[in-house]
Amino acid sequence: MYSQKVIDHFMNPRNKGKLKDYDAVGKVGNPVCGDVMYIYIKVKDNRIEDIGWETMGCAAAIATSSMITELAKGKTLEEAEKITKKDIADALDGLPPIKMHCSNLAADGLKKAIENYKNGVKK
Amino acid sequence: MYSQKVIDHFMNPRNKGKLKDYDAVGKVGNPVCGDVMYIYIKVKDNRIEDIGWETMGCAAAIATSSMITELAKGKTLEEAEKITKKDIADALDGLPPIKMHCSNLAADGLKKAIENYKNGVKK
Amino acid sequence: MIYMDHSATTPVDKRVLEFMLPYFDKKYGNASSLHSMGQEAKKALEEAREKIAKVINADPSEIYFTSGGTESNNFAIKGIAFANKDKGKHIITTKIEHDCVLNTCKWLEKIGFEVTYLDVDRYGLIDSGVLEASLRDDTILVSIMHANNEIGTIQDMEEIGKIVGESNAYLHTDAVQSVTKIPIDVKKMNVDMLSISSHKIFGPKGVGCLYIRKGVKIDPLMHGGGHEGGLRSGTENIAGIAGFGEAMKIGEEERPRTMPRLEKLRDKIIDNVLKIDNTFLNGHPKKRLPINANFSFRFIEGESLVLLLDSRGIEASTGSACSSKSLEPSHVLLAIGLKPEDAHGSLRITLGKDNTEKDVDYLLKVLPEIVSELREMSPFKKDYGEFE
Amino acid sequence: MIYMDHSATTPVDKRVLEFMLPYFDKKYGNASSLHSMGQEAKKALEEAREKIAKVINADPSEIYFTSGGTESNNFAIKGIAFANKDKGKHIITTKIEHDCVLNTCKWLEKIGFEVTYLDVDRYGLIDSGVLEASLRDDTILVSIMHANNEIGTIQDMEEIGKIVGESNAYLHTDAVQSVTKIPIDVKKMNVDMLSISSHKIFGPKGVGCLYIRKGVKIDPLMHGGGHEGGLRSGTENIAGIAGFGEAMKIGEEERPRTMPRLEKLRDKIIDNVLKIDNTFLNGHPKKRLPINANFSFRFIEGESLVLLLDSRGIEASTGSACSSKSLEPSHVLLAIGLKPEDAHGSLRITLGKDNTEKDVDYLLKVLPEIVSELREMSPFKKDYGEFE
Ligand SMILES: Cc1ncc(COP(=O)(O)O)c(C=O)c1O
Ligand SMILES: Cc1ncc(COP(=O)(O)O)c(C=O)c1O
Repeated sequence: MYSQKVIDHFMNPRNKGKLKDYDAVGKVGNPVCGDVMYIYIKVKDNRIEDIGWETMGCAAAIATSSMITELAKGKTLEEAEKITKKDIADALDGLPPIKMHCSNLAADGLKKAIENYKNGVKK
Repeated sequence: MYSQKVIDHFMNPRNKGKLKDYDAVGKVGNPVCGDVMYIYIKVKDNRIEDIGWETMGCAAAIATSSMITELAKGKTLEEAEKITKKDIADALDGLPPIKMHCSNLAADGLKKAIENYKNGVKK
Repeated sequence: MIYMDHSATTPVDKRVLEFMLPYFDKKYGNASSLHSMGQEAKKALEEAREKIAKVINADPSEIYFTSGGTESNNFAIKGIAFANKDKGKHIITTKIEHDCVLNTCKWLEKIGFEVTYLDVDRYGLIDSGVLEASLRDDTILVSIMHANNEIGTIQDMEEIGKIVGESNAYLHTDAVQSVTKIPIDVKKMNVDMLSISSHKIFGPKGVGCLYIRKGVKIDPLMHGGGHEGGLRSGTENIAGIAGFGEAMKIGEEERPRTMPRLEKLRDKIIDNVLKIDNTFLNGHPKKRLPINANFSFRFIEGESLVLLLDSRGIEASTGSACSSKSLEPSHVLLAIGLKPEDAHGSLRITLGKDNTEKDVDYLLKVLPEIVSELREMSPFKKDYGEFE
Repeated sequence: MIYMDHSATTPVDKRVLEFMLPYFDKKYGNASSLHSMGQEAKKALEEAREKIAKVINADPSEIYFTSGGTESNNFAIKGIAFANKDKGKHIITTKIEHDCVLNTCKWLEKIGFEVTYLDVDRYGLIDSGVLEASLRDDTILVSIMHANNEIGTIQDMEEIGKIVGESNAYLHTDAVQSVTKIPIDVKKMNVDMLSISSHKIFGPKGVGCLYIRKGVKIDPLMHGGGHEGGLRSGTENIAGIAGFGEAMKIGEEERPRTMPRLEKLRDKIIDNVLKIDNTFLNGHPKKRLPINANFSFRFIEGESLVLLLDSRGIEASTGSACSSKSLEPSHVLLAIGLKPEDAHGSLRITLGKDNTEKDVDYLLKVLPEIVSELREMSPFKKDYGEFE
């Protein structure tokens, strides 16, 4: 069902956990649907210096949370904003079609975090 | 499906064949239904001295033809007339219910032969 | 691997497989054939029928072989509906039936039947008063499952049998999960039809049966060559049926020893898992299958839980949306009043005769670790905060 | 025993059985389960689907597993009927279909559909002009079997596909007897649905499939958990399906070698059996399955013939009433114009890959002896006399 990469990121998630010292957070999803993702960013010189996450969700949700941290770290906010669901899925060697819709929230979460950062909203 | 006795009488039918010298014959059944039985009798002193048969039909039809010869031989006409389908089936340790209806013609055939005999009809 | 998903399916018992083997390539006849090979197949068929009838206190002629539980349930419900549509078009069932009952009912609604779906209480039990009140003159069928596949709750079929027995309706029960776990007696239960599936009882997949009480007016689901007294056509799966019969026999013979042992293990699981905070048991505390435990762990999602358990060598299942083809969380967990988020966080453990105390101890070591790993990753720790 | 009843059923090929075995008690998962055991089962399922699709030139996603030929035919016909009843209620089939098609159609007539049963000629072929003339605006389905199970006659499916392709109706064909005997290509045939049964091709009993072309509007026969893309629910019979896939693969791979050999043996049988007087061949002299020979022996009855053959070690079948559950002689033999008495005296020999020239020689020695034994017992020798 899942690619080896998804399994790897699910079993050994990168950069998991809330950042101790973050500048903004993007909260997406809803417990009613079974998937909630909080993406935390720390920004320095317009770049994502550090990124962390908290996720309740299926293996795909956890793996995409993990993957976005690898894709976004070090990127400028403008570059990071452009990361799409497809980029994440591709980097994970694909996701089951059903999971593209329901669990691939990380790109939205990051966008929301950046938006909050730009608007000076921390929580 | 069939009892051992049916199989025995089917595989080793007794008294098969048309009697060379018969007094009457009872013809029952119809090729359209798949079963036809000719029962030939030779009568002496009101007794069935000899009996033979020709049958086109299934194993039950052949076995009942064979069995009636054993039941009827040596009996008086009055005794022989009383042989029922059930007597034949019982003597064969039973027949599948479906075969009771469609292939157990021997009792009818014998009755007809006796009737023809009494009416002086040979053919 | 430690397999604890026996309500999903079971391995074929070695003795059952042994029993089946000759029917694949040696005694392979078609039971309708006149020749020896055919008659030998027919004998195997009738022996299996007798074994099964005995377990449920039916007559062998009342056992109709099918391809499994799904077919048995489709057959029972559609068969009664079509054969009795002139008598009435009303059917009663419950909200916690297996999908093969619910979706059959929904299809019948589409083509003109009317279906009442009974509510259940927080334990998964129907209210017999409500059942009685729901029966109408034009009710042709009541279909209520014996034991639920997710939460293990066992309905009081004898009481239900009494109530429905006083109406004009036929009574069907889906006993796929209960047979060989608890005693079954079609006469005591007063049921007209009862569904069984072989692969839930250490028999092969792709076989099952429907008990149909003599005299019930029912249409076939499979029309054809007139097998099974004309009610279920199709060349009989002799190897499968022989295995199914043997599995029933063994399962019922060993029930008195196996089930008390598994029930004790199951209780050990429940007692210990409930020590994990924000965790609760789904289903009835007492009226439940001896092999079933079903929990909700708040703040985590079931698919992740099942996959992490799998990675540590334990196979179980969940009522999370992610595990279903419909993308909805378990309709059973919702029907007993769980919030969707708690249904997503559910875990079903179903034991089988090969499970040992050692297996259970290992589960009890690993499960709390995994739950806390997942909770560590989760944004929620004590409540769903702004989402509640 | 020399088994010559391969159109009734076949033994499971040793290699197929070998392939199936692990799925009973080792890889026994439920293909819907998330855990490893489940995913392994799912893999076996998809591999079988690919093997089967390849043989008939379909896409794997167009293969829906069922419990056999009977279910596939019921599914195709009822599924189209219910899903398209607003478009029309007219169905066309033939008088020589398998009972599972005919009795499904009769049931549909009972609940409001209209069915045309096409005649066939003395060889068992339909008239394509009559088919064309029978198609109406409200015809939703045409179901015509590829090769007949009794007389082996093969219809020209490509021509039929062209004719039905120009109408609004879907086209279904029952290929239970033809697959792995002659080439099958669903695209060339232009069929929308095609039925296959595993136990006719050296696979296990209780498995089959329906090919359903993408986009066909069809209702499930088995409602439930949403297996097989929602069109056929029920826990998948993995061992059976794995075996079925392997049997299809092997059967198709070996077809180019096996079938010419069997055809030659079959021709030897026909040539020699026809030397018996008052004997004739049923079915088409050329357009027939390579494994099939069907004779009528006048003045004798088929059950007796089959049982005596059996007692001498040869297993075959007959179209006599005695062999059927309906007590009518074969509807196929009647449809090609045989008198009932000649239908009663029929014998079907169907060869399989294990049959040898020695088997055939033995048959050719024994059969004439038995025929003359039975004729000796028969009241009829040259004609049916007063009965004609
Ligand atoms: C309660 C219940 N009913 C019916 C079924 C369907 O049985 P099967 O898998 O044999 O089609 C199942 C299992 O899936 C079940 O648990
Ligand atoms: C032509 C044909 N169609 C359908 C069937 C039914 O298939 P199954 O025996 O798998 O139900 C058969 C065999 O019995 C057959 O010969």
